[in-house]
Amino acid sequence: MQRIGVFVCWCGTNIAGTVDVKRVAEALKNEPGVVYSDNYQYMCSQAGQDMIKNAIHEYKLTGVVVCSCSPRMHETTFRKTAAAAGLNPYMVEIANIREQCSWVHKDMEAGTEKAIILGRAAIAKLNLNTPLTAGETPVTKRALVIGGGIAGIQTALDIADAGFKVDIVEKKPTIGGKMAQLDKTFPTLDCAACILTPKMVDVGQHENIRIFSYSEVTDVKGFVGNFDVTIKRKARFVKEDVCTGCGLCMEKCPMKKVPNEFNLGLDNRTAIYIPFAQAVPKVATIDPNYCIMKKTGKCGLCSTVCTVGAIDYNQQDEIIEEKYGAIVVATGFNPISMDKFDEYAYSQSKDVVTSLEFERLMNAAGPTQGTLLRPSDGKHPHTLVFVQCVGSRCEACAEKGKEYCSKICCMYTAKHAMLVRDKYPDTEVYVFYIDVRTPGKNFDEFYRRAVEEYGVHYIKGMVGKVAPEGDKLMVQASDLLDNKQLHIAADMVILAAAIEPDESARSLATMLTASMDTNDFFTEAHPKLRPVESPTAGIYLSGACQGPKDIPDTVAQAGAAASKVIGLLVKDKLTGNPCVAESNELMCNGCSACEKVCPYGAITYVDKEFRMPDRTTRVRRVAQVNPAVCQGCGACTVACPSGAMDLKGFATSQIMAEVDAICK
Amino acid sequence: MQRITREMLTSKAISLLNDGTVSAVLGWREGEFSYDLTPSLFYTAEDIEQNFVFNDFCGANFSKYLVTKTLGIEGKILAFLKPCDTYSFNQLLTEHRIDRSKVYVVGISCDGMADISKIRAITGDGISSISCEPDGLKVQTIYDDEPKTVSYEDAMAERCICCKSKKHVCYDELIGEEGEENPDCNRFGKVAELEAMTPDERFAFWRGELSRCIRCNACRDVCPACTCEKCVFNNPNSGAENKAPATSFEEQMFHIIRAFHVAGRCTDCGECSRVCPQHIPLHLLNRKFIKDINTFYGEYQAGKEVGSRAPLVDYTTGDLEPGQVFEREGM
Amino acid sequence: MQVNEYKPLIVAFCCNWCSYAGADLAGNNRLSYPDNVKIIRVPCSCRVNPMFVLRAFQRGADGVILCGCHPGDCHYTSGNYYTRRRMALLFSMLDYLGIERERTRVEWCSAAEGAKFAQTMNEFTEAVAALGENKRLEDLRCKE
Amino acid sequence: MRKSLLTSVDSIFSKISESMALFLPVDDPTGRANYTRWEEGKKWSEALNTVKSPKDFFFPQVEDLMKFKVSGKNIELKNTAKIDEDFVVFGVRPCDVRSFDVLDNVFLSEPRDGYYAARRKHGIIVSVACSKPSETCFCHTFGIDPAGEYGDVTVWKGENELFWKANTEKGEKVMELISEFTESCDDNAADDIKAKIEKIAEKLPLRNLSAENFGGDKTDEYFDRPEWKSLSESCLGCGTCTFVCPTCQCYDIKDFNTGKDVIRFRCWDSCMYSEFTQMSAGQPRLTQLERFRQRFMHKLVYYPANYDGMFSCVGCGRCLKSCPIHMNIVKVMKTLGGKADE
Repeated sequence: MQRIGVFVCWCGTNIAGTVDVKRVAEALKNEPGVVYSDNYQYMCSQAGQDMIKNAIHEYKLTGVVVCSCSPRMHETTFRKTAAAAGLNPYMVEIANIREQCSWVHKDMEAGTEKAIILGRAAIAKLNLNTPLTAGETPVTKRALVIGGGIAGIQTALDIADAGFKVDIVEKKPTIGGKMAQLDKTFPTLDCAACILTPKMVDVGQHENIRIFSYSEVTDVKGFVGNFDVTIKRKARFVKEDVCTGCGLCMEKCPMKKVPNEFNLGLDNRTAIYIPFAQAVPKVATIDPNYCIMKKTGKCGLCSTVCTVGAIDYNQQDEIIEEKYGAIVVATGFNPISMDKFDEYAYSQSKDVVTSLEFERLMNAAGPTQGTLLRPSDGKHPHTLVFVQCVGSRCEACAEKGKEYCSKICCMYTAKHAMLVRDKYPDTEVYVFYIDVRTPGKNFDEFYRRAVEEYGVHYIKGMVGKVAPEGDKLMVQASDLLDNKQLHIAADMVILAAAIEPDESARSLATMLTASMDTNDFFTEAHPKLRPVESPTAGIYLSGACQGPKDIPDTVAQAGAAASKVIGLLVKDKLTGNPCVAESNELMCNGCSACEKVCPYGAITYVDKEFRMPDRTTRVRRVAQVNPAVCQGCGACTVACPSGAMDLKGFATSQIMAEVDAICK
Repeated sequence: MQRITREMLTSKAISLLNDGTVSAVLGWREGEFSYDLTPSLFYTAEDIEQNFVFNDFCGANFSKYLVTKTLGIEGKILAFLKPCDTYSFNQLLTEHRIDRSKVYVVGISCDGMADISKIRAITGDGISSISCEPDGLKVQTIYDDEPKTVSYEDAMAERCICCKSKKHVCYDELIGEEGEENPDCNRFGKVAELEAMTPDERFAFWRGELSRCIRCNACRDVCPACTCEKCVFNNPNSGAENKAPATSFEEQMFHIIRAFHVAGRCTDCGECSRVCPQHIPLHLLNRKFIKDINTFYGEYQAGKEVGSRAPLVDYTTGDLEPGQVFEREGM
Repeated sequence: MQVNEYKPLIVAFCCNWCSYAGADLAGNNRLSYPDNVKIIRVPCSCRVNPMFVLRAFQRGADGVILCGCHPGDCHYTSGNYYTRRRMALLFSMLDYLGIERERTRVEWCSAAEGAKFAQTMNEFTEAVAALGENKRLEDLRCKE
Repeated sequence: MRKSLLTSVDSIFSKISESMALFLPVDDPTGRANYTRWEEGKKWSEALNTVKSPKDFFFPQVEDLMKFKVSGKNIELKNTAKIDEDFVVFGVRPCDVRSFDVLDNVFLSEPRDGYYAARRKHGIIVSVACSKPSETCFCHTFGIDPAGEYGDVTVWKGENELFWKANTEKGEKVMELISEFTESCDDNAADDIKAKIEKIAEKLPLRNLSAENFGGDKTDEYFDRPEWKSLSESCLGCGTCTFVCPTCQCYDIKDFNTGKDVIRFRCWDSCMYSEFTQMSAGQPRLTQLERFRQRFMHKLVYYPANYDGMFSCVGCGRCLKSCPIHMNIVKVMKTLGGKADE
């Protein structure tokens, strides 16, 4: 039997104004287990807390019920008070007689009655409380960053600078991601490469960072602080530690007609290649789909010219297993496919390009060395039409595009328009938009410069159709403000394609048991308060894998994710929330229902030997909850048909006791 | 009448026993009368030859026995499973309750089983023997000089009349012809009838039915989905335990919770209703859940595929709201 | 209009993160609802076992309402999706047994929706009051 | 002996129920009979017997014994059982009447069960001879005559008439109550019916089942018999047999906290349950084999050992009809007893 102390708070007149606190304290004195009951003006004050502490000592209390404001307000306070007096902090229950009683009821009699009932329910629950202690688990002091774009780079650098080991897994041969493909960046118009490549070098040279490029995560087990990750390092047929990146092999490679993915297929590369000059690691990779040696067994030119002997045609995929304490997802985004947007003639004309392709066309390191030339005939374009929201904000056309706003298009289009007008004043530039969205520091100013200083024609309206006609693209559009139809003979049309999460994200999310929204963006633990954490403990989100973002936001979030990771890795041990699920193995059927509903992957199964009542032994499959991973939602407790699964702190018996007490 | 004969099964069982494929056979043992067969394990060919029976009264679902019977035995158990039994068997595999490698499943085609109480209602009490003849069941009672013929149609158990499938979803070997699924079985007809009643009528109907419950637990203990190590109704700490339906509330609670616990897992084998000594149509509770699941979340048949995700441990973001349950039905 | 003297007992299960906080907000804003509504705090609506709902009726509740985060906003990402299925089926079953469907309800209420919380409780109490005492799911032993 | 017209039976029921509660077998919509309180419109069932046995009248499935009222830190005790009115149970078959003797031995010997005793005192039993026994009947195995005189009043049902005979003082009172519907007749008036019953009983398939190889001194002979294994192997442990059995007398006493007070009640229990007689150290019978054996050893050996050789089975056949897997006392007796003959 518990020895319970009840403390009824007046909260000045907040409670005492509608609830006869003395009567409540008096009534609760007779409840089972109660040995002490009193009231006080402000229980949360120092004097109030001292009153609790003294009573704990004097009456040898095993539990405390505080009838006061919401537990969301002062539960922690009173738990600390109890702990300070030597009581287990989870032997405290709060009856919410302010927010859910005195403040919503006006009648003193009714309020007092209800307060007594709420107090009774808290006492009934507390009678079944048991002291809870949070479990501890050790932390592996190494982080894994999945994705080597600007998000992954920034996160890795920040973690590494704090003194922790970081591994980056990048599926491409080099880190750098989308930002490496960009020309200039808004709203400052500094060169993307100039600000990115030094960071790439930093990553490559950082003593705490390892880069697994051309690699993929294939399996993740474990939980926060203790992940076991399997990484596949795909064979690049070049010894990474031997290759000097001299590029001689690329010069000699006879297979020169491979679409260059770095330039989005706007030009070609060789079968052995380094994606771009500043690649990190600067190591060649053989594309086995095109390499003549790999396909026919006859060639071997690169091997012949390589002075250091780095070529290894027989290289195999390598599987490595590593332990990590935290995992950061930074898998980024891709523009959506334009296949379903045939009204813009993307597949019919080379001169209809996506914005990312346009970046490459404007880039000094791009296929045209930075001179804006039409892909179809290499001529200088005079009239350019930018179409905004291609596949973004498609409420009615969800099967075609995305319902969300891709966020970055308004600004990069302003940038493109401005750059074109700046470099080629003889051009006419039209931008068709639904809205121009410019929230961000210096964003609106930037957009206004495009309109006011650079004379870009911004037209509110959507492009209905683009039709190639001769060497022109006939653009049919509506001007909503002037309420008229426009027909523009353009030389180039640039589509601001919506962006979507990388296709690898979905399978990765499954491995990580991290949740995703319907668009395959990773879900944050809380949209406002925990924006860089996944609901799955130990998994953090960096960059556009969580939602569309520009570079400043990405870098900011990357740093935030890093700081969360550092906050985790700096701990030697993790202390969990003790209100976690617990499986009674004697009652568990091993049916997997709990495992299926657990959003955190906290439940695993083991085969365990049991001594049966009839003295035989039997091996049974039983569920085990990892208290370090469980967040205590209780979904499993209801899924479990036998009731083997229960939730500490919110046990079935406790909730039923509350129900009984309330319905008395 | 079953197209499968006793001899087909005994010869298969004996050959599998003799060649060591299996070490025991789960079959039906002869009873006092023609209809009171008992599920039983056979270990020898001799026992099978003497006591193994197969006729129109082999309704018992063997799947559940395999949970425990496979434990204390070396080698495999041969189980003769009717199509409906294989659904239960699969569901138990999904829930990791049976080690598949311990069972040799011989699927047997089924032409629908007879219900002795339906026969008794036709012939009267005092049945001394029943023989399964091609033109019907010949029932001899102590009150008649000549046997009465009851057609298979009239004798067929309710659950078999609206059999959902004659197709096995699992077997190592098949005896007899494989049948087809029967999507037009109208097994939800009675549920729909009840749904169409007014709440008062429904309440009166169920009060009449459930008030007969003697809480003998036969429905639970025969149910192949109820294989909990410890049932909540036996567990004093569960808050639901009781040994008797002390009040009408407890009658309701027992049956609601029982049906809820098997919701999405119930294969609709109908054993609960078969064994109820008070003939409470318990399957109508389970079928209500199955029907609702099909309507709300898309067709789902528990046991059809091993490893399928039961509807109650699954969700979609666009699921209907509890408040829409009645709007949607146009109720 | 004649106010119904009869005061139904309403048990409200509220999830800690949204609805309980919404109820707190109703309090902060002094938005009143009937005192016969008694709230039980659960970590997530998915903690509510159908047995709790039946238990409340057994012990004398006249109406039971579950409140959780809006679908998609669950603190535990998916808890309320399971609640939604479980309760849809349970409520449908209760209705099938002839128990008044107005006695049970699920309402999503965020931490910001104090007004909605109070309004929901007012409406629900009124709906249950109109039905009168719970007779079909009562346990006579628990009545005085 | 007195006789009445079959057509006047409802009037007789009406007359009885004017002065006391009358219970009799009534068909439910599924055609199964259960004891039901008679009221206008209820029809006496044609069925041989009820699903639930009439032991419910004297040893109810659930029975409140007392209440504790907790107020503050005081506990107040209240007796809730109120058994002070006579009632009539009509239509009890001879086997079921014998079952009351079985229960009397247990409940009326010291320590005497006051609740049971009070009900027995107030209950008046009208037995009806079995004109249409079922193949599952084997009452003769235990020396019961389906046409014999049992209970406070015995009734034989003819084609158009009922023949009544009071056997006790309580029975006389009932006969007096309905005298306006009955008329005196020859004491042999029902002999034809009795002979007919005897003739049909001879044809019963279980007619030759004998219990002579069982009895109080047979513990050693049967306890360790290997056949228990195969007999019990498919038992589901559901307890249906015990709950339909007219002689099973095991119960559990439990407390139910209503929130306002605590009700102490007793309810039937079943030796087939794994939780039966569970104690802090566990349960005495750990396997279903042991539990299964207990039930039949009790009926055929232990009970006779305690009560002068009387068996605690009356051959009503309910378990034969309701066992989900058709395992029953007949199969047990034949399997075990048959061997003892050899």
